[in-house]
Amino acid sequence: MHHSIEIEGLTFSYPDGHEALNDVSLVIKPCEKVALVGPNGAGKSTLILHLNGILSGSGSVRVCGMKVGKDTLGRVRAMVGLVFQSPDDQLFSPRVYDDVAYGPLYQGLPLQTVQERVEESLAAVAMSDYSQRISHHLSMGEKKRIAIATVLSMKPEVLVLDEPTAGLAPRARRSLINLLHELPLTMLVSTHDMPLVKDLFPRMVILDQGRVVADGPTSVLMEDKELLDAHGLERPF
Amino acid sequence: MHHSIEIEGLTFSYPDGHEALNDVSLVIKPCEKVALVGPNGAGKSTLILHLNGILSGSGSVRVCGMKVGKDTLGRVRAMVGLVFQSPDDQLFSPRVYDDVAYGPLYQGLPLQTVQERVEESLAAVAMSDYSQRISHHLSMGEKKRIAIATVLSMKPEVLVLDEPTAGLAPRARRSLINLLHELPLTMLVSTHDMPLVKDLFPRMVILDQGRVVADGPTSVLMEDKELLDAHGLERPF
Amino acid sequence: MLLSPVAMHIPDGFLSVLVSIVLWIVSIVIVGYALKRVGKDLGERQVPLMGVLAAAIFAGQMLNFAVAGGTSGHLMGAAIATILMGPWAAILIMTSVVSIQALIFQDGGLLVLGANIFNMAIVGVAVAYMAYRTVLRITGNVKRGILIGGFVAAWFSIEIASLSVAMQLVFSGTSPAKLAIPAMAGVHALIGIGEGLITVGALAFLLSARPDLVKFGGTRPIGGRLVWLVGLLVTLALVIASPLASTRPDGLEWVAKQNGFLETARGPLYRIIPDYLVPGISSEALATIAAGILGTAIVLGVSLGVAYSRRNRQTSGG
Amino acid sequence: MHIHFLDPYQGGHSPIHRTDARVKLVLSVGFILTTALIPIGVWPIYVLLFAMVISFVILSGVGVGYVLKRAALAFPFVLAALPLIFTTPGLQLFSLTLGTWEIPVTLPGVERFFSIALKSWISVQAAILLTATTQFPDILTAMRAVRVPRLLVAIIGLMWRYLFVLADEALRLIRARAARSGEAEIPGHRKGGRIAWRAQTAGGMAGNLFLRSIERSDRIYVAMLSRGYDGEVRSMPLPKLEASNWIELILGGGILILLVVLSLLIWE
Ligand SMILES: Nc1ncnc2c1ncn2[C@@H]1O[C@H](COP(=O)(O)OP(=O)(O)OP(=O)(O)O)[C@@H](O)[C@H]1O
Ligand SMILES: Nc1ncnc2c1ncn2[C@@H]1O[C@H](COP(=O)(O)OP(=O)(O)OP(=O)(O)O)[C@@H](O)[C@H]1O
Ligand SMILES: [Mg+2]
Ligand SMILES: [Mg+2]
Repeated sequence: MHHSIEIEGLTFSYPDGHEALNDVSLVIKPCEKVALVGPNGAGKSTLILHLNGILSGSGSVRVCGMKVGKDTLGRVRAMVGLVFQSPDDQLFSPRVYDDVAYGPLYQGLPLQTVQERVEESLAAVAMSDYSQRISHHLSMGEKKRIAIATVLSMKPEVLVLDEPTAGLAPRARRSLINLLHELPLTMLVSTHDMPLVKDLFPRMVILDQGRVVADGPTSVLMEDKELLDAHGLERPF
Repeated sequence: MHHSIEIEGLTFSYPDGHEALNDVSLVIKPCEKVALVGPNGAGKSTLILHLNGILSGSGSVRVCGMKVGKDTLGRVRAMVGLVFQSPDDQLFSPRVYDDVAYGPLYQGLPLQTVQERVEESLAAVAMSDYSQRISHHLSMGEKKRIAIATVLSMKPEVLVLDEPTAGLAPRARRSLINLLHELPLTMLVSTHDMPLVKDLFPRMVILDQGRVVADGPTSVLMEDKELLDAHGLERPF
Repeated sequence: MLLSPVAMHIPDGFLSVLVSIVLWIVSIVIVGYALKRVGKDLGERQVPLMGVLAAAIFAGQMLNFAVAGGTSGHLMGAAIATILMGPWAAILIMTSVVSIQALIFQDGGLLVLGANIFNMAIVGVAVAYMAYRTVLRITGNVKRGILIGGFVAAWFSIEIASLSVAMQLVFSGTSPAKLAIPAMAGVHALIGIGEGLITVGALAFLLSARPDLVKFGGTRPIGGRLVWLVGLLVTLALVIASPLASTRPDGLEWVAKQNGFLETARGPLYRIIPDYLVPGISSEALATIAAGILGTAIVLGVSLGVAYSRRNRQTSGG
Repeated sequence: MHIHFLDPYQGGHSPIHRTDARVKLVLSVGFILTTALIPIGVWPIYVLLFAMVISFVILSGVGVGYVLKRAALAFPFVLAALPLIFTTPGLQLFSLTLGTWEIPVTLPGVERFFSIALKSWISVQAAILLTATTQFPDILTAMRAVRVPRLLVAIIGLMWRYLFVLADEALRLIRARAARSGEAEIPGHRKGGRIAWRAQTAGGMAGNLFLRSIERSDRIYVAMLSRGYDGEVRSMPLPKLEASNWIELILGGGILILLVVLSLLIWE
């Protein structure tokens, strides 16, 4: 299997003419965990939305060896699990179970399999008891976990997260980090949380104004105070 | 003037019976800057909402020497500037100007004065050029500053902020911290941002399950690893 | 009542069965058609957009402003939904709002839900659309026209919908025409002003923050002409019929007819179940006593059952 | 902030809670229909209906007090029927004198008014019992079972999900406004501003809420697309109704029909 992401010369402008990505190239190897950082408005979320074809610019995006395009959309979306910043936007069903079952159900899997998938993914995020709970009664940290379960149930090869730790209290944040650490998937995570980057990601990519301005080992880039400063970032301490 | 906050034996339950505050006592002296920390659901926001009478429990809350109650509500609200976590909730007018002018207009001040107040407070947060901008189109960091301006225009004696740095990119966060540092007001700030507490607040109060579990100099409490651990907190590094 | 600002949600028991069922049928047909229309216009977007906007209308109804003497102005939302989304989508949005209010908050009954959908989602939207289009036709698609149109649409939608409610109460024999109609019309003429002001405020906000959203000032939705016509006819019919109805000594002739209907239904029943089969029960006093005893027996039986099942659970639970 | 108080569901394990939502929905509506069909002034049947509701309330364990309190919320509408007391022609009981007016109170009027009020009160209790013992997602399933269009059910489901999120937002806006509605210590100033300005502010808050909702719906749409949504509404198939469910339905329906027949016999 190729659980990889290959982006080449990706350029994208929003309909209003704003250029959000400018000639971005990036290769992520199977099971690599990469952090995507940069100031507000750098284009991180825009880049992420290209990975499963919700946006499509010029240039090429290949996921698991497959070019993202009209005809591969269904398969690509099954392989890329996208977790959005706000779990309230991701959990749109009234009940946790329905939400986690949503992906498999739309893939047309048999009920038996759907059932198994739901159980497995809730177990993976340590939320097995929550399947009959009502989403809006959950705490933020619980919602984040369920949001991850909703994409795990699709058995993705690649996990993409947009600002997973925003708004979490320290303990909930720590438990989420541990969870991410244990999931054996290719991972691309956009974040403002520099300590998280340092703890969890061996490699980081800095995006600014739609361009990749740095890409390398976290331990090296984190020491480059000038680089960080120039792009509105800070060392964790 | 007494720009002080005196809370004594404050207990509060939500209508559904959930006890959110339990016998909280706290005195903040004029021009003191105090951080309020604790895990999610500790009761921080609930406490803050008592300071200008949006909620009212049993026990006594005195602000600037005045007991918060039905008859003093108007004056208390003019003296306490409350900035909520999400600036989107605070900025309900289309244009920055209208929002900053809301407080003074509600107080019935003459237009001339309103105008001056708006200019002064925008200047205080270094956003003088923004008065005709549409709030909705501003960046998060800009919105936060405007949110602070909306309460500064009421010339409060006491500034109360609920999680001011949440969701800010590192640079915007830094600039907000500098701003808070310079404002010469009594300040009570609820936050999960432990480095912020360390940088800005000489004194911190830990709340958990509706009770004050610790209150003292930040430098001392931050060293008490056991205490922090017991209440879901973490040292900044 | 707690959550809905406008006294327009009819509870169960206030409309006759006939009126309730006729309005259910009318509403089902129109909402079904709206579902088709919106499906064609919006495609996949419709579920999230309609659902979230319906929730927004509901939440928007919590926003109020102080008027005077402790009263306050509120939003009902049919007009703003119509102006933002066009009539067909607005019908779906308001239908969802009214349904949830009935299903969760008992704000409006279940049997009369068809009538409440008819009043708030169909009459409210059609009239708002008619009023808004008419104003825009006169002023042209300019900012001032949109604001004036918003006010007029909001006021008319409230006022005409309230007349519709009043007429239904009269037809059901629940309220005498000469009181119900002027009272509803009068109160809602005031409420409508609040609705109008707040709608204008919302439109002004959207016009400066995202003018592209206040869109159908320019482009006409498909089937708009039909809605406009329906809105006009409903308005005219209610405006003409209500004063006529309220000058009648009482609105009960219609009710008498419905009772006559029941009477004829009862005739054959009596023939099927001869008197001697239920001896004594034709006497009302006895019947009441019998019912009382039976009722008490039911309550007692159930309470015993509960106690029994509790004990069972406790023993099985340890 | 949590506005859980919006959610009327009262958790529990009573037989009523465990009954299939489809059965409960159909029987509740049937019960309300029955109540509506009972003619004016057939008091014995009203007593029976009331006894039935109260029995089920007790059985459900949600608390008679809770149900009565919520039922009172729907009461103001009774004002609409009040004039019947004075305007229905028939035997005059007595008359009220209001200044120069003589208002007759008639027996059929009183009878009519109390019938309507009582029927309404009984119906609302049935509806409260339904929502207090059934989680809303189950009511959605029941709606699908009675053939409400899937699309409408999907929209209503999504609305319910975001009701709480957006109501929280509205509540926060209201609090933010209250927090800045202060008075200066300057005598002679009229506080609060003009009505039109206050309305404009409230309108701004509403506009704000709509704008954010529309943008949120964009994000939800993207989230749905990412999980394979293609415009068609798909959902878990309905579980089969078991024999016991059918028995409950037939039994309940039978009793209701019996009540209607009985009432027509008693009614004079
Ligand atoms: N729908 C849109 N239409 C037009 N411009 C947009 C749209 N969405 C985003 N943009 C713009 O594109 C740029 C990149 O936005 P993006 O959301 O990808 O940034 P980001 O790196 O995710 O920022 P943040 O850290 O704040 O989430 C920004 O300048 C933004 O204003
Ligand atoms: N409107 C409400 N009704 C009932 N309970 C509530 C309400 N708002 C808050 N609570 C509960 O009160 C407790 C305190 O909540 P509060 O919002 O004050 O916590 P907090 O310390 O601000 O948490 P966070 O760090 O997550 O903002 C929590 O357990 C919460 O669930
Ligand atoms: Mg982003
Ligand atoms: Mg809080």
